[in-house]
Amino acid sequence: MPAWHNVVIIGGGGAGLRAAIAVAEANPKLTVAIVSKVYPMRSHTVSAEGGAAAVAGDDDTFDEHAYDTVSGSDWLCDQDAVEAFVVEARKELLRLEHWGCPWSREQDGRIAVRAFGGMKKKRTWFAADKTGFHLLHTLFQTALSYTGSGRRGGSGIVRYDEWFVTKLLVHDGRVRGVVAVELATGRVETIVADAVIVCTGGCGRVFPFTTNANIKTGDGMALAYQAGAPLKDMEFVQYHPTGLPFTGILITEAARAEGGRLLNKDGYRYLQDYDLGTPTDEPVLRSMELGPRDRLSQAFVHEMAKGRTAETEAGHVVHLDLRHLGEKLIDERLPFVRELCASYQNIDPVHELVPVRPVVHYMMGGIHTDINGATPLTGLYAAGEVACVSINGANRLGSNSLPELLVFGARAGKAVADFVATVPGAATAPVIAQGRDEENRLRRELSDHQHSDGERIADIRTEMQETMEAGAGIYRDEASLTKALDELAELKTRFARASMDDASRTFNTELIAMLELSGMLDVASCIVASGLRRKESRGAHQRTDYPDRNDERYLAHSVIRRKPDGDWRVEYLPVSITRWPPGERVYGR
Amino acid sequence: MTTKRSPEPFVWLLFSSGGMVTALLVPVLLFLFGVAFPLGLLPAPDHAYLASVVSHPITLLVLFGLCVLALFHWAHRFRYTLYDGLQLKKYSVPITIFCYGGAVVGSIIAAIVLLRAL
Amino acid sequence: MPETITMEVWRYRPEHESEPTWDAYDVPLRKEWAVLDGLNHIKDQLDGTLSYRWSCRMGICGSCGMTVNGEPKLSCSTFLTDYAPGPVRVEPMRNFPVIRDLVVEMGDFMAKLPAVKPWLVSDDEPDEDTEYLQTPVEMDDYKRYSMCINCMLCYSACPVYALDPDFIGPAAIALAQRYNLDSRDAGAEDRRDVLASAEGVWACTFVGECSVVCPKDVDPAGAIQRYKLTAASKAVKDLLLPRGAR
Amino acid sequence: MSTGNAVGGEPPLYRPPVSLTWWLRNPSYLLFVLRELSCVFIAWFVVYLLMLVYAVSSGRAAYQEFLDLSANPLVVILNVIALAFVVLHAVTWFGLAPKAMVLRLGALRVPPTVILAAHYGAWLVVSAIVAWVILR
Ligand SMILES: Cc1cc2nc3c(=O)[nH]c(=O)nc-3n(C[C@H](O)[C@H](O)[C@H](O)COP(=O)(O)OP(=O)(O)OC[C@H]3O[C@@H](n4cnc5c(N)ncnc54)[C@H](O)[C@@H]3O)c2cc1C
Ligand code: SF4
Ligand code: F3S
Ligand code: FES
Repeated sequence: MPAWHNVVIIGGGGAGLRAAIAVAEANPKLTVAIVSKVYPMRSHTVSAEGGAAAVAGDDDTFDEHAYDTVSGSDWLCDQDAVEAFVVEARKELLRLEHWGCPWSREQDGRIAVRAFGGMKKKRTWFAADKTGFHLLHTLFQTALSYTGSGRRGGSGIVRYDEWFVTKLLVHDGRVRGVVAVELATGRVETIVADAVIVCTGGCGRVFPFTTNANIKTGDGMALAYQAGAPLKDMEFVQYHPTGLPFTGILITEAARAEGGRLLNKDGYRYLQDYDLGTPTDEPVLRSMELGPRDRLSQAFVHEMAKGRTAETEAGHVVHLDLRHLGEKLIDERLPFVRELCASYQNIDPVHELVPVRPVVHYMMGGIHTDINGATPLTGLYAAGEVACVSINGANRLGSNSLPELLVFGARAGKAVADFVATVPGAATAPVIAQGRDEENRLRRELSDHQHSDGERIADIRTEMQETMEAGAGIYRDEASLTKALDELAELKTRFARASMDDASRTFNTELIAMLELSGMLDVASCIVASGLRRKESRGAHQRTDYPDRNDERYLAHSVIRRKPDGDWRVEYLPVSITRWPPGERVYGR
Repeated sequence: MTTKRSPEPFVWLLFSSGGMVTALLVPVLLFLFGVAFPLGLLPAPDHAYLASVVSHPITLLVLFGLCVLALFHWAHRFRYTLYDGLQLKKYSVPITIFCYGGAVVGSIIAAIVLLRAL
Repeated sequence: MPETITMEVWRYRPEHESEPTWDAYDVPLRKEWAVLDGLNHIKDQLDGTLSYRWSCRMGICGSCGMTVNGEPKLSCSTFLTDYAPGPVRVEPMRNFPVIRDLVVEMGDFMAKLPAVKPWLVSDDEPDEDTEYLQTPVEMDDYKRYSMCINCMLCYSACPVYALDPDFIGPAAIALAQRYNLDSRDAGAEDRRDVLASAEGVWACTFVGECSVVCPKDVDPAGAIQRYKLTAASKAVKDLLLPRGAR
Repeated sequence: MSTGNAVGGEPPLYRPPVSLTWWLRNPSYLLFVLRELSCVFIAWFVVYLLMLVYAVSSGRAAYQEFLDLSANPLVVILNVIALAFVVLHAVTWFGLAPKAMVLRLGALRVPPTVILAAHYGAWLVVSAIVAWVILR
């Protein structure tokens, strides 16, 4: 007997948990299931360090937060979404405070805020430099209270921990459930639902060098794409300017917000050469080290071309200098940075320079949704990094993502609660039949790959990652993108013949890696194909063959959709502009 | 609720106070009477003086407190040592009776001996 | 430094064998490599059948707990060079049933966690536009206990948990204390029945290893010990004060 | 929240056995067991103390008999071992005290080292008083 829930949420990260709570609050009678390939508190939201943006002080306004977001996005975001976002972000962060989130405080007990890149005011709320960790655990623990026996009662949130979703079930043009594998047993189960919310996070792992966790393989994007839902603005991949070499571990932007400086190998604050302002002792908002991530990462590439970066075993680096901040401030505000530097780089930022380089960090694009998280496919919703609403446009501002997943997670939850109240119950037999087909497909996949003369999954994955770095990195052009697209097509053919060692059902992580890679190849192709079509440079998408922004043709969202024959089609949708007409992005002036 | 009426907090308080009192008092006493005097490191006090000290009500009170608390400290710890070290938790009822019963009997004996000294 | 190091890995494949075995692999010894990097090398290049959990590889998601040379460790922040010239022995965390290879079953903790109500219980929530005030000093009371990443290393180090699987255990009690000591919380009474039960704090004999192995310096042993004091003084108060006066 | 995990014909979990000698596996477990065993020597001390009091209150001869008994090499050895355990108890007990106690002076938390030092101070003072009373 297949399982049934009113709402199935794929993903137990920040977005998924927030959405689940929103459904439970909106209508306690609904049953909500969270299906997640890792225990919810292991989700990648846990790694977010720096903070979450929302208007806090009296000197700040919603309009200013909105403007910083819009200009940061290079005018590609939807301004109606941004306007709703900035207002609700504050509510959501306060909500989280009421649920117990240990936000860092001022002496008088009010919530403290810090500066962040691209923001004109101090409005980034933080819990030391483990913001995502505290946010995720607060949400998870709060979600625990929404159960039959918990304080808040209701039908409750049911969890499928360590279940991997392999397919969205679509019948009659409507999403009706999912198929998932239970990792511990290998059992394949059809879970029927009235609506599905995808909250599976980003896809940084399609690149070789990323701050993203092992689980960030873009599964949800691939699931939606294969089900026929369009992906939006996939060409916009954010590089974070300061990752540790070798591991790619993130050194949060908060390190620069607290006054950290970027130096080239000669000890020179090179950002001043790239129209990002003039160096000052105290950090200046929207200037120099507090410029936006796309511009800082691009400056690194130029600096490297000039031969002014330092060379290490793990490639070229510049240096982040925190020494002048002093031990006390570092321990109070950046303890995790110190911990990470000590553990993974064997240095102490109190006394030494931290080597850093740009690293793939965040996906601006994702499943195309409206302002309530609804996709064009009936019954399918998305929220969090996997979705593209869009408030991030061509470049996300640091600390906008955590509030985004709260705001739009909550919105999607509410919208779904309304949706399932209105939809008619539909026949489940065809859905179950589809589920059975998928189960058979999975069994076939597992046995088809059981031979020893193919390539290893890991080798194909590595090649895909290198292809993406070479073809669709910080700078791209027609030739590099075309080449990447060809290589990806070839990798797909090779993948079909790849071999697996592990035939067992119990906790078969190789099977999961195989399913993830299959999705990543699709997601990677969408990134490259969308990039190839956008013949301009905007935000994180920098074409050396088209170095300028072209508002006439490309002030529009790209939307890529799978055609029934397996090929794809890229189209453009208008950007919603309410109050801020496109202008020049000015930093440091 | 059953848990609120469980005797565990009380035996734990006895155990803890016992732990503290014995940590403060026993090392010096045992050193003097168990090691230093017998080995002649220090001259043992003569009987008259010691008898006067021992028969003082305050001394007796202190010693009585020490004995009772030390015995309950033993009882509690020994019970858990049998549970964990020897994995005997399945016999918890007889063990509990033996340990705390022993402490009670010991305390009575202590009272008799000390009263005799008054 | 030698070029390679031998990793001896504990294997259990329930579909093929009823008893665990050991497999040995030679992996490159690099100064940046954590034990986890060694396992990834094995998985990707030598033997795709090895199963283990990992995700963030930055010591914050809590997935990768294992027993490395007998000690409970996060494998992503334990370096191979510290064990040179080897061999390094990697086993699953102790005190848990094993699903397969290095993957343990932690459903027991997940079932116990809600019992201690690890969420903020409040009588009067402020309106939606204001925050509770909480000074840094008040925050300091519970901050440490809020750092738990649920990695389970403390459970794998606690002999009491090994002997008495009903014991609620170090991390769950620390998380309960995280809320009990939060100035915004009013749920301490609700949590008391479970915490002050025989399977709660009273089962702990203060071995203290939980705090020694904790990678996030949570000090669950301290949390438990503090709660014993709280529970005991509450019990005395209950005894002395008549019901109505409480 | 409940979990959707159901049981079916699943492969068996491996349950590692707990050996009777688990406490030999690692030095800190051994230390723990030794610490717990100190209670036996505390119980012995109570017996020894009561023998002393009994002897003292029974007169000079009985006291002398007690002194002779206490000088018996076997008894001395027993007491030396007991002393070692009792000191182990005291040291571990004081070491753990700061964990259970959180003291505040205004906004400042009294650092654990200060609490620890205070305990050792008290130990010293109490021992000195006892020694003074007995040896005077
Ligand atoms: C190192 C780092 C630091 C960051 N710092 C900040 C910051 O300071 N401020 C900020 O605003 N943002 C920051 N970000 C970005 C932000 O953390 C992420 O965008 C955000 O956490 C994504 O949350 P999510 O809920 O969308 O997805 P995730 O938290 O990634 O959760 C995804 C969930 O989906 C599940 N899942 C995925 N695929 C499947 C499948 N096939 N089947 C079942 N379940 C599946 C996973 O198990 C997981 O539970 C940072 C990101 C990184 C990498
Ligand atoms: S208390 Fe420490 S060891 Fe235990 S689960 Fe939490 S972080 Fe891990
Ligand atoms: S190791 Fe176990 S016995 Fe108590 S102090 Fe820690 S929980
Ligand atoms: S992989 Fe996340 S803690 Fe080690």
